[in-house]
Amino acid sequence: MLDKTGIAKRIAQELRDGWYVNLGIGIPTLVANYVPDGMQVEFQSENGILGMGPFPFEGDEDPDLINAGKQTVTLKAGAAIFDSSMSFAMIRGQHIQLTVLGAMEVSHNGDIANWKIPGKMVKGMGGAMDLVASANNIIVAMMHTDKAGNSKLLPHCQLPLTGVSCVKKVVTNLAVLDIENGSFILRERAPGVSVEEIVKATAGQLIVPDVVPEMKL
Amino acid sequence: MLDKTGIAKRIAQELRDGWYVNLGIGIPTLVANYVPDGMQVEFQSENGILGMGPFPFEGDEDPDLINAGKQTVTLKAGAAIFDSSMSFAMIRGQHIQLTVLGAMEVSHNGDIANWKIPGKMVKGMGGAMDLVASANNIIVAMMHTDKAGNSKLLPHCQLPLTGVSCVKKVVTNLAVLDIENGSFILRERAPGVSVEEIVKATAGQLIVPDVVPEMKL
Amino acid sequence: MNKVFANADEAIFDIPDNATLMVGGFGLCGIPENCITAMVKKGIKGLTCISNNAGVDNFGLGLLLQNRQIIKMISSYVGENEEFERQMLSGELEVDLIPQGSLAERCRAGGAGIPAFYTPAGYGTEIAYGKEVKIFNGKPHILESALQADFALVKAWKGDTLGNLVFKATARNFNEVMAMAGKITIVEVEELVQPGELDPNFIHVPGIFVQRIFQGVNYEKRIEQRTVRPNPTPN
Amino acid sequence: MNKVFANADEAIFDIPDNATLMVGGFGLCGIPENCITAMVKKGIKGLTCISNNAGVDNFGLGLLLQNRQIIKMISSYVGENEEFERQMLSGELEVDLIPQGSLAERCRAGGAGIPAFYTPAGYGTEIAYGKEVKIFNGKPHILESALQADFALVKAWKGDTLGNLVFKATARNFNEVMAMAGKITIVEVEELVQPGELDPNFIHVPGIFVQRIFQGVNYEKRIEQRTVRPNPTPN
Repeated sequence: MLDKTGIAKRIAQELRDGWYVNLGIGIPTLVANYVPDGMQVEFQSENGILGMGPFPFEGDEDPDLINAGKQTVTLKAGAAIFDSSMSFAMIRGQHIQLTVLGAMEVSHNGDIANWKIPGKMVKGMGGAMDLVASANNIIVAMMHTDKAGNSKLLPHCQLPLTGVSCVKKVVTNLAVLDIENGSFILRERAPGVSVEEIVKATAGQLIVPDVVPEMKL
Repeated sequence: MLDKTGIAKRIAQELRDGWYVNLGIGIPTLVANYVPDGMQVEFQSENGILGMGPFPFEGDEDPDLINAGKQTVTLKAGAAIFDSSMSFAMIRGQHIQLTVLGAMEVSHNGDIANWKIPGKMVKGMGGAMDLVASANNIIVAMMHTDKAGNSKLLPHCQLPLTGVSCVKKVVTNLAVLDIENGSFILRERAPGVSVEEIVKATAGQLIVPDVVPEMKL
Repeated sequence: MNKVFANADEAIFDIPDNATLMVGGFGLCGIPENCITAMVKKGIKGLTCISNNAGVDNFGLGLLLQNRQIIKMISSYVGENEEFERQMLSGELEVDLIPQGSLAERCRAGGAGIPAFYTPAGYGTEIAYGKEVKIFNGKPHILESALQADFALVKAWKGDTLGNLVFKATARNFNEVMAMAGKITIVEVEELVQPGELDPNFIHVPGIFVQRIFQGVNYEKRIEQRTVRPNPTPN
Repeated sequence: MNKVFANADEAIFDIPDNATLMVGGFGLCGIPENCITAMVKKGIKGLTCISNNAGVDNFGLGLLLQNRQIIKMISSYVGENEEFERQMLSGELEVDLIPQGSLAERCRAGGAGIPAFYTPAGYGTEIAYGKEVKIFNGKPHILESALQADFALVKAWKGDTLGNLVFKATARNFNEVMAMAGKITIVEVEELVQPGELDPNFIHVPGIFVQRIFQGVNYEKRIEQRTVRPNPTPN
């Protein structure tokens, strides 16, 4: 079974040289720590950065330079700053090759719910609806089940949707799954996790190929 | 009767301090030479200048700095450069207080035709359609009649339209006319021009008030 | 025409009760601190605020919320604010949540004379209720309308007396489009300069969009999430 | 990933016959001179060019027109070109004229994932034929669609190897939105620099929109209308 770091490491294997990538808050943010050596990947932050660097050294924080999670960050050489409308022009215009974000629920036709729980305080969707509606290549990073053990991979999302038919791949603590033609397709097992465990933890339609390799990290 | 310079001088009297103004090619361009002393007026050129200055001194021409008429120009202190989409954001968004342009025909309901003569080479509308559709305050600068003596102030435009119900004021070699409720209203006579001459040269509906002063230049 | 005002109190002199305001900033980054303080002091009530976020409990728009001066927020994300949560759940505060990209584009559209545009964001979600849907390239899009405001409150880094503005780093965010969309745009800058001091090639907001400008004072620039790495050369 | 190419010939290597191109520039100002020369040399035919203007007889896009490489122009103003006029009147060349602001906004929309938007420009004229009309604030607007191109040919002043661009003065014009709207955007710059040499606060086009970049040579920068005033200090 993977921890959050493991999920991020596995997702980092999906990166390709020259890609522009938007990482959501939480597990997705960790992906930036595992870019393969020698690969050039630029991270976009939807508040207006392309070429986001690591956190600043202590004492170098600049209140005018934050990421979409409101954290102080730095710029890499060759970074660009832009306003919010230009930022979402990039996103909506499909100039970003990979979007990684968290979710509360994903359905087997690729619907995603990650912004609102009825009856609880609603904080807002931020940029999530623009990201999921626009991106061609969306990977969801999340735990396979909630704290009560209920599957988060469902036939239909129960929570209010963030976007429809948009998620292409899900990486959880248990597995890597693609979404194709209204089904989850089990591609890889996390180390030490059996196909049976994954089947049991998946409520949506799941196709299990003859061979399901264990993932390599 | 006014010459082109006179028309430009009369239109310059319509300028107000702090206004942003777009001047079309031809007579309108001359208006920039007659800004009243002490008045601050900024000229916009739709290829991407706010704060356009006079022509450069000989030898100072910069091929990268031209106006919408493709003429070499200069920038005033405090000028701003921007791209074409921002330029028309200003125009369409009604941030410009006055637009002055030429016309082939104007109708008494404020329609304007100035871009196309059927059967002749069509050069294109450039920014004229955006300007006339967007501006709240459009003054047309033109001769009252064509070379054959036919009125250019008509009941209906005969040529393909550039915009509908948009012209508010016309300044010609003979007169200043407002357009209100489907009529030209004669406001001023050019020096030495009689009301009768203007009535004769105007084919559209014309309202002549009891008193029509001669314009002061 | 003079656009320069002495300070925030004078620049906001005519913002009435029940006005609709755009307020620049992302989180606490690039917010018009001086204007917010002046509005708290003046006690203007019944405000509708269009702003990506709503500040924190005791800073940014949170100050106006504490004072019950805001009746409606139009935002994309309003976390990190307990007083906001209390007023929202009790029904005192009306909240309209908008996808962040649609919020930015709707402001730009308001400034650019585009009354409406199609976007894929929010299709198939509750955001699309009651909105026109049209399919382009096989993909459904919803029609979103432009946003404008009676006043836009904007924070820039430098500005000249004609209203030309430049921003620093991510303090730019929504300030640019909101400057375009305000009927009266009031800008506070860290440094007010003379015409000619800013490079005309690198103006973020041309002065035509700015009606009032003043040099702000005492910027706190509070950081919401201070994240650092250890310094490689220990003292 | 390397975006840097040695010269125009290499950068345009895969532009096929019958491609749709966006070509930056306003008049002869800010046009991609090197790319145009390379296309003439390569003899690519059947081109559809989206460009505000069509050059003059022996410069700019006029060179491609002389060579009969263009079958369709999408522009706002095409005067100052006799060969253009001849081909248009004889029916050899198809011409689609678009209001300049709609052209700029349609390119931006193409780059920004906005498939369509409403504008007042052209309502009541032949430009509106067959287009949806909708009334906003009592004023009729027409629905205009986004423009994209297989390739965008862009001229910038400086660019870095990641594709970040800055423009000089009014050579900026349509280059910015066309860089956004090209599926493959090819940029020629007067000066190619390393990442970090351009100020991140003042990038006109972020590198994400640029697929290829090269340093151009031998810029002629022909002036269409040389207008000057007499020098105040005679020699």
